[in-house]
Amino acid sequence: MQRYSGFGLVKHALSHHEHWQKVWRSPEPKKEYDVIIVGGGGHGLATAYYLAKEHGITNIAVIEKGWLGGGNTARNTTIVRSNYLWDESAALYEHSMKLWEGLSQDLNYNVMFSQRGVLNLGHTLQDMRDIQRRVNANRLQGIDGEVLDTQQVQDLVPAMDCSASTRYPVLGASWQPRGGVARHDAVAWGFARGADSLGVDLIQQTEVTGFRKQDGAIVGVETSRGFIGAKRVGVVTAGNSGVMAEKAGFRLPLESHPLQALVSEPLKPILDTVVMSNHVHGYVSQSDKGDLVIGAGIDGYVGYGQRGSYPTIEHTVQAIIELFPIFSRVRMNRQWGGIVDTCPDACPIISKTPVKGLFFNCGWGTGGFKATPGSGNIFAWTLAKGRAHPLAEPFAYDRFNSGKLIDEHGAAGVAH
Amino acid sequence: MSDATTLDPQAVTDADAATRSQTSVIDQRPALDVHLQTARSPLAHLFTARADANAGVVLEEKAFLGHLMLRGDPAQSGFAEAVEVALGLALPLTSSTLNLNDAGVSIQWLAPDEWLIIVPGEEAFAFEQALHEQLSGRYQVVNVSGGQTVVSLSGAQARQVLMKSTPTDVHPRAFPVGRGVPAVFAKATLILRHVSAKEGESEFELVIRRSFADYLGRWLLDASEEFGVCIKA
Amino acid sequence: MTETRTPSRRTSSGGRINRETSLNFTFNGKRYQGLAGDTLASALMANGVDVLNASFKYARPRGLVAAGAEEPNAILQLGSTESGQVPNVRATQQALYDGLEAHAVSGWVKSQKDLMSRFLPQVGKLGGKFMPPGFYYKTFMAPASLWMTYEKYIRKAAGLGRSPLENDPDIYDHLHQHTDVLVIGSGPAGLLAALVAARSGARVILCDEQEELGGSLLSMSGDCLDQTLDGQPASEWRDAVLAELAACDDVLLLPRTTANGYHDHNFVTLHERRTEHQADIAPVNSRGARQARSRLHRVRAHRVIMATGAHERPLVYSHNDVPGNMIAGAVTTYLTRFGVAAGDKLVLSVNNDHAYRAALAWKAAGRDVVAIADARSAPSGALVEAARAAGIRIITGAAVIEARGDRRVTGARVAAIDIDGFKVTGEVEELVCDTIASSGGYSPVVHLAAHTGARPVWSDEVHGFLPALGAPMLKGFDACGAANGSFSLEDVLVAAYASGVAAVEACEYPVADTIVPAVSALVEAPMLPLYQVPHDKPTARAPKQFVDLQNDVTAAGIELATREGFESIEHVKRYTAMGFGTDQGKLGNVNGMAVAARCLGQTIPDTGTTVFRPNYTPVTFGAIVGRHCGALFDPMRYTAMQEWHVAQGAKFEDVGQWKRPWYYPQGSEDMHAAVERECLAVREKVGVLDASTLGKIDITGRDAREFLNRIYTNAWAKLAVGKARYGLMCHDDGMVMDDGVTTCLAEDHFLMTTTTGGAAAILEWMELWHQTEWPELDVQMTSVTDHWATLTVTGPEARALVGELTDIDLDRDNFKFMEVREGMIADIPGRIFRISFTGELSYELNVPANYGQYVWETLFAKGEKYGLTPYGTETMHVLRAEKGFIIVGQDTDGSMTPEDLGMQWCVGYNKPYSWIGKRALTRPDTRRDDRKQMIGLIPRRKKAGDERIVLQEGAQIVFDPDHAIPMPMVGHVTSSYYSPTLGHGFALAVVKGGSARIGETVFLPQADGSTLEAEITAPVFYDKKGARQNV
Amino acid sequence: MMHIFCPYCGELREEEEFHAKGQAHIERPIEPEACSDAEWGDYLFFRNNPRGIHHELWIHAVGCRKYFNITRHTVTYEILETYRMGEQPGITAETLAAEQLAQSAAASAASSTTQQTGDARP
Repeated sequence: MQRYSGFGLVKHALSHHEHWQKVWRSPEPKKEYDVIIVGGGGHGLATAYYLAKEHGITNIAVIEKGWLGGGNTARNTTIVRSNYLWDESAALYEHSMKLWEGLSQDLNYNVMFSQRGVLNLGHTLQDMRDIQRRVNANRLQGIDGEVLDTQQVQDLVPAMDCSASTRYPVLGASWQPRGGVARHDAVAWGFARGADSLGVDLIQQTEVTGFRKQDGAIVGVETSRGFIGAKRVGVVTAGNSGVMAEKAGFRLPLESHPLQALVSEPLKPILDTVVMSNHVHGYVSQSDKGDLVIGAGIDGYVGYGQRGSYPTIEHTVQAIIELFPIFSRVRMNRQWGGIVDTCPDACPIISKTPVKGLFFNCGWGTGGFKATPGSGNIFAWTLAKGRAHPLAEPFAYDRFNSGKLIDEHGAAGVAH
Repeated sequence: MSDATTLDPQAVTDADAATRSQTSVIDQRPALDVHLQTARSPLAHLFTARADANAGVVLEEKAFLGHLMLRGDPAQSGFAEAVEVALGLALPLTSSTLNLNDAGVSIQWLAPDEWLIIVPGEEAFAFEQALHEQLSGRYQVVNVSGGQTVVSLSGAQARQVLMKSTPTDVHPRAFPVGRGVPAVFAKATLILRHVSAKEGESEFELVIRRSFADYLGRWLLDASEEFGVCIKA
Repeated sequence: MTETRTPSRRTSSGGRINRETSLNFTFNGKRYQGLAGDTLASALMANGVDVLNASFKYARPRGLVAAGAEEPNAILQLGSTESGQVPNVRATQQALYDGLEAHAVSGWVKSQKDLMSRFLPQVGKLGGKFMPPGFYYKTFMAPASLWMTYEKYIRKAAGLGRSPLENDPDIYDHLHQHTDVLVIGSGPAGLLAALVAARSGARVILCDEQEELGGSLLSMSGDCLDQTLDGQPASEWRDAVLAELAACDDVLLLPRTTANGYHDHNFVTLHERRTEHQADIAPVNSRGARQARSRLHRVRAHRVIMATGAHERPLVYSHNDVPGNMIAGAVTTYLTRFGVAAGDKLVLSVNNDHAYRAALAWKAAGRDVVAIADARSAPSGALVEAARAAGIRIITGAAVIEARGDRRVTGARVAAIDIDGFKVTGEVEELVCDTIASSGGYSPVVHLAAHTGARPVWSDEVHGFLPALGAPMLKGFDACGAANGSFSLEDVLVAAYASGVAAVEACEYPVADTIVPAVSALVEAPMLPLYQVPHDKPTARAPKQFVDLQNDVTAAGIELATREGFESIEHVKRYTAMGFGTDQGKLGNVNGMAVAARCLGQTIPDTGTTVFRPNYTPVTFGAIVGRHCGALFDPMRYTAMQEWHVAQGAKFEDVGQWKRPWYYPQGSEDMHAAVERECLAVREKVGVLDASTLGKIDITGRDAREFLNRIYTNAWAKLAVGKARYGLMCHDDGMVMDDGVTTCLAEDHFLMTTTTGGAAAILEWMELWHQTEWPELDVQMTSVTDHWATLTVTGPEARALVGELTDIDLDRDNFKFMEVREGMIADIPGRIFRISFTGELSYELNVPANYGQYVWETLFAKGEKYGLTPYGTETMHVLRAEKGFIIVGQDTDGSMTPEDLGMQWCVGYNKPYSWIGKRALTRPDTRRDDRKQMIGLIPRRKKAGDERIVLQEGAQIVFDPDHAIPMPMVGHVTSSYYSPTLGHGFALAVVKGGSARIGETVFLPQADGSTLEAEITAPVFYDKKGARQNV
Repeated sequence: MMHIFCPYCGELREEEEFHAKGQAHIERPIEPEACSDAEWGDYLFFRNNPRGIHHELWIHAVGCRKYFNITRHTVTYEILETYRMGEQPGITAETLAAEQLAQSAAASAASSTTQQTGDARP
């Protein structure tokens, strides 16, 4: 792998950038792999990377029906945090957070992870109880966090209206300083480049159309380019997980919904942290390019159209203007939608399935981006060992039969 | 949810008609003098009289009317007839229609099994009793007079105010006199009815829930501001 | 005084400007004058202002390129006051008004001193040689700890304009529109389609983003090359059509209105700029009332006709970004519409006939056309002949390969080129000029048609993308004119007529007689596809050839991206940022795809398609919000007693949309003092709570009782008439969702109460079960939440006080606990429920809400001698917690079963019907012994003053406080208060296996590192036998 | 932003008047106690999640407050039909596939399958 550095960049500039290597190969698929990852988004690519790097399994293919990182990885609002309520999810996201903290150096690819802090605002007494509960839990889980009062919030975000005269005044917030944002495309590309350099075959524009089983165990996948054999298969297809499960012959407790987001035109720096409000329902940060990146709500119907309903956008913009009335004259540049696979308890499924050797990693709902490295890391472990990583154990899909849900709806609210 | 099929209403009716279901009905209107001295309408604090001869919008709260919710299955034999006898008005069976008369009585289709009846306030109990007397089988009559108020919206710009507020199509071709629907209105909901059109000028009635009255009243005043507002008190 | 400067660029005549009315404006603090009818762009051009910005990444000077929505460079900050600031205004779409103040937005220029001196001293000078695409991904990685510092400077350099720092003084609104036919674009296509629809009696909306309706007809030069319609000059035909449309009742004409988003099922958002052309801040209307600065029309259309025209593509050649490089059509528009020439000496570089108009108009304005470089070897056609006839030099088979100049074009390098071989074939000729106009063909404006996911389709005939008409996401959607690839006026009108007729027929109106106007002939020869012009050096070494001007994306950058393996066009776009600017790649996307296709050795359609998202052009948040902001952001729901609460100085708590009195401070009391006083008043004398917000549902029918049996966890079969009972509701997963008291008013008549927040959801929930699973049950439900005002009178003196108001016999034996009576209350008919949420003797008075405030006031008139005290939700919470009564949503969180709450007494295990939630209680996880269970906690007191310890709500509970982090948590505090009655703090909490641990000590680690201790108790702290409510 | 035909009001109304309520035709087991934990879990949580034709339960919340069913395409968002509680869909993935087969067999011109009744005109 060609290493990246400032020095290298200068060298290439002097030769008119004519000698940069390909960041990844475009290989022909082999007949068989030890592991096939279905889905070349951030999670799938991270899984392949960690399988190769940490488990020494390099005979791996990542099969992607479109282009790498083209699904939710390319469509989210890039927020990273780990201040979840329940031990199981907090441990999962904190595992991911720790990986984020060294990711650029590990990948030799700057994913622009900006630990500018994440505020979750409270607007009602119950919001504040929930915030206290979550921050108290986080501290005992070993996750950074504190509860801020209105004035402390105002000091962090001067642009926000923290006065008592708003419809739902800001009563306080939780504050996770280590949270922040990252450059979403770079995460996919960094993992792809890393995986490729370890020998992983990244096979784009190839659709998995079915799963071949023998005696209840997986033996490979049918694709638009023919059958490819595999000893183990990991499916990491986010919004399409339900469709993949159907092809494999079972159902999952998932629904795929539209989740929308929007950006303003680029502005000079005005917002230095990530601001999330469950109650008025909006969240916003400012990208390095200057756009306000704003997450909208989830639509109530199943939708694979990568678009949602307009009133959802309206409600979100109203929420942003309620919080930041000074943005009234700022313009919305673009809106888009992703397809999020949501579980009834707002937690993922990282699990074996009724088919031996076939594993699913899905159900991340609105929270997938921040989990990318952690999800890939523990799913790689799970695929390598053929059993759930300890952190993945609580996230088996049969929890929906036993009732052992990890209900993040209550406290995480806008679980982004 | 499930595919449970609707029961044959006729079968239900015959069995039900034998015994009348037992409900508690009370006259909820105090004596007239008490009413006059004590009642406070949901918009009394907001809709104080405002004169403007050139106003494009005219607002008036029609307070203290009798509001009755009627539920029942019109396929039950005698149901429609019973309602007509009790009210002196035909039960609208077509969706989103409103029947009204000069005696200040109206009945509006809200759902295949639900109607809004508005009557003069002091007559609410009489009508409620009449309905109970006439109806049998599966039905419900509930007095909700305290929970609702009516705002009359008229003036040359009335339709513009509605267009600012509701995604319901209020063009005369789509919303003629005699039509009424529940509607999304600003961030609340209400029941919108087109009650008359004289010399091309329409009067709409907005049936508003009490707790939303302040919000909707402020919304209406704000939406009307550019046209000039006259408030009849 | 205004600094005057002769506008040398202004032509002597022509255009749609008013030469009599001059308007003052400033740019970067310098004063200028323009004319009424100018855009800010045309006025700047007329004043010879060439450089409007420095580019985003490379800090290169940039000027006007286009005349419309596609302009990438002329993005300015407007506003003469702080609150009137408008960031990122496209000068080409901003009408000039008197007093307008504009500034460049370039961030780099201002901040480059910071960045340059620290990191990259040579970046600016070398024009970004060290900033290829992917630059950030490859650098700034070491040391890791410095990234946040690097980022600070990167952020400073980015961004266009700035947000205002003061609140917007303007208002915005929405209009909900419904129409038969929405026509977007008012050029010849839009006008004719609208006319056909209007004459047929359809409801029609015609909108156009420009200041005036007419589209391309506005840029007709008025000379012999203009085509006539039915023998009329185009402008006269336009005027006649518009006059006819304006006279129709059901036709709405909306100039200055952009269709920004096309959504499912023909829902379209139109953004109408109502006063932006007049001032920074909207002037008042003729009534002196405030009017909306802009308005968003939310249109539901039966048919949509997209007649949005086409955007001209520039050619991609070296230094094509130097001010003075423009697209040919813009040069024409500035001349014919605004009477401004972009310069004096023009070189035109084209691959089609249509663009020749620029040279002809230039010449007609008395300016010098140096040459036309036409990539075609043998151009022909009427316009070409006209140019020849005018003596203009035409260099065939050639193109401008490079512009000369720094802050303004000073010359053009022209050479013969071989398009297929992608090389320069002849000698390079240096031409002296100050303006280079180029045209690489026309891209239909298909954006709206792509918003619902119908991907545009490449046409080899049009050399552009066409809307995917017929796609399922485009039902009822049509396109005509240039937007659908028809470029000649004859074709446009024929297509527009057909679209109009199809729309009318779809709306089932009889089609009115309209004939397609006859058009005078004008023959144009076919274009020759050309996107990136070859240079005498290879792309990587040639001077920069810009594809996306706003984001500084070059052909070399795209080439590099493909070299690095970014082969999907989506990867190319994301890696280079092409098309991600505020112009969304209107000028550059097709050219960029062509460059990528060339590098990858494939065709444009093989390379991908181009996806567009709303908005077509950016829309202010204010317009999207409309009036849903400030005091109207969200409804505030009030009870009938609101005016009294406000008059008494109550503090309010938000509960859902309700404003509920939280506490009533007296004098300088803080909340704690007020709540202690209110609590003691209730325990010792009598208090009153406004409980009107509780949900109330009137339930009747012969099966009402059975229905309650199925919906509630507990049994209802034996509840006698006149009796009330507490009930608990679960989801079918066994988790508690709501609770309340339901009363049997008659054998088939119940009044249910729900939580304040749950009211609407519970009614919908019950309707769900009734409508879908149990339609056979004879039960009817109607909400009466707003109908009844509810006054909870509670405390030892409650009977005496209420007795003064009512004729109902309150005798303890005649009117027992958990019973209801009907009667008069302060002369108002109503009901009294003897139920208690405080543990004290309580009467809940229900009266019709119109009389609520009167009864409340009467209560106070009689209540003084009893020490009647109003109390709010905070006191209510303390009192109920002392009794161990839960609040759903505070003490439960969606993971608590009735058993977890210790409410087995409220579970009908033996009811015949398997009620909602029952089955789930026997799942393995809900049967666990170590589930979190509701218990009480009393803080351990170790010293004087510790009785004031109040555990924090949300505090986590552990068994072993010395355990290392992560420390196992076994529960948390859900409700916690100081009890003035008990004289110490107490709490409700959930603890794993807690009900078997009564008396044990648990620990609560605090944020400051200390640890509190508490004893687990039963969750009832006061009057454990419940004697007081039964007195 | 969908335009939805309410089969009870008999009219097309704006999506803002409706709420989606998940998959249609889920029957609560008649004897819950006889269900295994897996069967109960399946009833509670496991859902069809098709990329294509889906039968959904909606409520006309700001309107007649009736629950009803929609057959909708989850990619194009086309509403193929709406029908009342207790009724079965007339269009399913299977009928559409059969129709397509028949159409291609007959090699006839494609005709629209949309049957969202009512006139969309305002």
